[in-house]
Amino acid sequence: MSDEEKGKHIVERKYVDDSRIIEPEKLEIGGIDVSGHWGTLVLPRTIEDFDNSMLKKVKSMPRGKNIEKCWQCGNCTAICPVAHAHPEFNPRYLIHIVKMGYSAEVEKLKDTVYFCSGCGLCSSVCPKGVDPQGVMIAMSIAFKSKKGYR
Amino acid sequence: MMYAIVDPSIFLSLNSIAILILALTIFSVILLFMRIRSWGVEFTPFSILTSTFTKDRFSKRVRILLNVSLRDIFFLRRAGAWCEENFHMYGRGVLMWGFTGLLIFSVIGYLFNTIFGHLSFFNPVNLLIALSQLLVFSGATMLLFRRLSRKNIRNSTDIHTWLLQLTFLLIGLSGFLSYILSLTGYMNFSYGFYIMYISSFVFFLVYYPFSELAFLVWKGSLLTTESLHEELAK
Amino acid sequence: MIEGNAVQLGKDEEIQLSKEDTKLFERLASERKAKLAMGTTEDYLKMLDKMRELEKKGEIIIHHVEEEYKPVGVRTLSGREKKIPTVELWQHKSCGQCGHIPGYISALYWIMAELGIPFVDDTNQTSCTAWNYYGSGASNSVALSAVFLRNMHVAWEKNAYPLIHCGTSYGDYKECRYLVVMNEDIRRRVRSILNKIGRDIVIPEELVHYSEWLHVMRQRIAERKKLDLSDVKAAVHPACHTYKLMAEDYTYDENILGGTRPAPTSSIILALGAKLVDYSTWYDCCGFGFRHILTEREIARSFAYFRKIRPVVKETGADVLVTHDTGCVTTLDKSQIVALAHGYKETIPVISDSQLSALAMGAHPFKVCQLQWHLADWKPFLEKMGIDWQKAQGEYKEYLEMIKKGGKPSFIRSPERTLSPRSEGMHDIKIAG
Amino acid sequence: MSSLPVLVIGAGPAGLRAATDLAELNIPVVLVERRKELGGAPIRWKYHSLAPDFTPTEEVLGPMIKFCKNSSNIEVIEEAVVEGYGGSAGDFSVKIRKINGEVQDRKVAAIIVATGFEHFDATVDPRYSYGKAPNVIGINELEVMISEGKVVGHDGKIPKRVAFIFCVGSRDRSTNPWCCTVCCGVSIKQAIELKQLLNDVQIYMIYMDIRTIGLWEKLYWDSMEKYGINYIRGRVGEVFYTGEKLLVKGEDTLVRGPFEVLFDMVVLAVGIEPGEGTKQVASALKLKVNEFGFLAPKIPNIHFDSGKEGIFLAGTCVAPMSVEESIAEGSAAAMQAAKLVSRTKIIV
Repeated sequence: MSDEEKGKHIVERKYVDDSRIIEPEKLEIGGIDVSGHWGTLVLPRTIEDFDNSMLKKVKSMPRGKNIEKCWQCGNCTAICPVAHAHPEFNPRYLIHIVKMGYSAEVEKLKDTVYFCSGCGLCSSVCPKGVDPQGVMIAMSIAFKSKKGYR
Repeated sequence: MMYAIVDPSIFLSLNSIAILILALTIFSVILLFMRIRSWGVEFTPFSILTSTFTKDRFSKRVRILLNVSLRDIFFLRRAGAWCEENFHMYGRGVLMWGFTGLLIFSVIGYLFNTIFGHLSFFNPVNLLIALSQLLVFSGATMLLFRRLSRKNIRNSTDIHTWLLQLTFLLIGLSGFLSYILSLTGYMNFSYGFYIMYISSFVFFLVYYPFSELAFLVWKGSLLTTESLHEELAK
Repeated sequence: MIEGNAVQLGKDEEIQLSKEDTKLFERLASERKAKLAMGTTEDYLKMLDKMRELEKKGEIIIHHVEEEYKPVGVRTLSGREKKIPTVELWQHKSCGQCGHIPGYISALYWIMAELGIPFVDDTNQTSCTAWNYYGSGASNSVALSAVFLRNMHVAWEKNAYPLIHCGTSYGDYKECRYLVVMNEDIRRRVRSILNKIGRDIVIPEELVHYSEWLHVMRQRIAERKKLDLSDVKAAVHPACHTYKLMAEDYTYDENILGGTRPAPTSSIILALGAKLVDYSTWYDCCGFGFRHILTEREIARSFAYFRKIRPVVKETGADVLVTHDTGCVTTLDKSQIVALAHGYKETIPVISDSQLSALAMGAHPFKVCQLQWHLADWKPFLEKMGIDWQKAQGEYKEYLEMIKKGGKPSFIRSPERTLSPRSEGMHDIKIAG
Repeated sequence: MSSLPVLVIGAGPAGLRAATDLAELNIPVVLVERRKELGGAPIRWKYHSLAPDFTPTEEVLGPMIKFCKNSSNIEVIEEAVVEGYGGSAGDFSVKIRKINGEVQDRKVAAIIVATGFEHFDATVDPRYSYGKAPNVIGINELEVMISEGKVVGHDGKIPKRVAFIFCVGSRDRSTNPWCCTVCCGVSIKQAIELKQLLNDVQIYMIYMDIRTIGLWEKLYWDSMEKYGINYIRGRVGEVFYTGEKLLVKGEDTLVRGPFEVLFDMVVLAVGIEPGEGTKQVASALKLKVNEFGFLAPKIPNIHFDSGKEGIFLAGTCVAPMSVEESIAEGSAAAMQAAKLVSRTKIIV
């Protein structure tokens, strides 16, 4: 079932992430067909764990080692020319979710890391020497890594 | 004679250079492959070949691939679109165009040379090679100038970035100078720069799998493959 | 905060309490204060004072918890003592109760009959109309208050003390009482409505939820216990509308979970000798009270399962989830089914505290507690309590057959009342004018 | 030397410094301490080391304590409180009552009040389950554990995942509205020590703002860069004991998402409150108290000036502050007292 079709009976559908709705094509309870919205479930959005496996992977990359210095000031996003055009690409946020290990959020946003044009402005303004540009490289490799993160 | 003429063909014929470069290119491709594999990722730039050369809708695949790579990369739609200054974007563009030209025309030049004998200096192929070298030189200069002129960017630059850009600069500069000097008759200087040109190119081939360029090649091919799949899905 | 026995409420206000009360007051108030950041205890106590003032002026009648109702004192969150009447109760039923979980009310009546407590099961009761809470649109305050006072007046003229079964009615009435007492305009408009049906403003001194009644009766119920519950692990879901609307007025007890959770229901489980378990989402709604039960069933159902059922089962491994409101039992029970069909494994029977007490006292699981209405699997739970459900099911089938053949169904009847209805308050339900 | 002594109330960092300085100026001192031991909060709660440089507490307070005990200019009265006073600057008479009931009247020239603070009692705030759930401890308790070199849970297990919750009992309208200034730095210092002690522990700092003022900032940077300590911006709504672990319910405001994560240990950065001693001395000396319960200086920017001639204030009884600031304030108050003593001598 496509994402738009899922949970279309929920009145406030637009506030619910696609990934949180489970609505199988066919659902039966004791011989009674409850497919569609009768059988829809909406998963909670609570963060339940800090998974640091992704962070380890990023840190093992040559230019990703500085990720731990980040204190979330937002200078990188402020100056990033891509972020101004594409709000879904936010280097500060990517660094945070990888650092904390919010796996669902990483899963949702991991492809945005390829928006990075590699201009290096972020690294030039970072007050803590995180080298966000390098971290973005490390992340884009880590996200595709087979041993890393699923 | 005031200067000892060092004709490289004395110890290195054109053919042997070509063989050396070809061998090194293959070597460097293997290095690139190993380097990318060392990151632990599944995707390599060679995956682009496997996803293009399948029987299913082959011609459409090739068409999309050409379209995407030309538009997104060669004409800078994606590769340069979000550089915050035009200077930076064109620096990258000029370098890329020059380098691509250099590769293509060098191969053509070599083939012409082998088929038709030695080409004159004013042969259009040689001119195009020289122009490409000039472009590589200017592109690298632009990029280096940008990096050097701004203190914060200068301070946060990795040694590998310096090295890579410097290599490009050397390739462009030495190649172009070698050509100009041979026109004006300073053959020994020309030969000197020619050796420099070849050596820096050799260095480049061995070095680039370990530089940032490997990532750019990887990311570029990854994005191209993804756009290919996207277009196909439509 | 404390100067001797006086508790400072506002800038120039203080109330006198005994030393012990003062201590408890301060502790609870500070706990509450930290929980809600800005407590409303002050306003609540002011309202009670104002109520007595209005009575003195003759503006309203207060339905006092007289000695004849044999009251028992409990402590509310505000630290104040609340009188819970134990006999002669006017049963204020809940709208969804009879339709969804009839066992909840029949079990309560059965317990009262067993204990010899007279009660009035009046047909002359209206819905409190606070259903609107679930639609995110409480009806207008005058109408809500009028319905509240109308029901209270009926109880008063029957000379029985109202015992509210429904959490929503209970919460709504507490809020309406606050409005009627504190706002002269509402009072005036409500009175004109009530006068049209020949009634007047009668405000009960205490609004009492049936779970509070079970709380004070827990020792007497435990004495009558016929089953051993020591193997049973029970978790409690307190109903939001009972303890979050006018939170100051609900019962808390220092000896029950350190006074940090509402005391009723937890207390009855402890009194019956079962193991009480606590879980992390104890404060969360069952999923019913969101307006989603009306408009967003998918979300209500998911919330009930993922925020309540799953944590309870995973964290505690409880045998039963006990609660004290119609909506909660219904939602928690019925919402498990879809999740089970999806392949989730966690499931737990959900019953009301009255059903649990009645079962422990030896009530019939089907004739009285009507467990056949419950969807989640209650068989393992009954087995753990030592009830032979197969035998009981057989008996129930026979009973049904008997009725089908024209036999007489059995009813739960109230023991004889000792109080007679108020003569001066008798009105015909005729709309005057 | 015939001048009257100076009375110093409280033998914490500020009081000890004031007494030491005065004694070194050859001014006699009466040092009154409510407890049995000298040293105040750092000794009472067995602080292992002091922020920002991990200086052992002993190194900072040891010399002062030793000096005060041995100096012939200082008379130490332990387990005693000041109950009342009369007279005026230069010629006060004070009543000192010992715990055993013994009362002595003394003449003093000046009074320095350095009665210090208490840690916030987290049982007041039920959100954090302090006192109810095991393994929920205050920074003061953790400090003791670190001093003993053994950080374990109630069951003797070494914690694997520890949360520090900042601003407990501070910057919060329902408890204490002020900022305690030092808890951020102290918590971070402890987190680093914990990391050094238990190598593979994961530490999460749940904060609303990090206020590592001045040079303490280094602690904050080091904790991230050298020790990999994680920072979550947000507040905690509830700590729930599952019978095994502590479920911390909070929000990460940077991702705008609620989290419910299990921890082995929760450390509350309990704030600074004006202690019992401060309350007692305020009523005994009839000092002005500000809206927060701290002693109010005449001008908020000049801490030592109590507004009463001859009575000087120093340390955390005036406002929350670090040990280094307390020591400086002790010196400052001593200087004021010395000025007064020398002036009265000339007049006499």
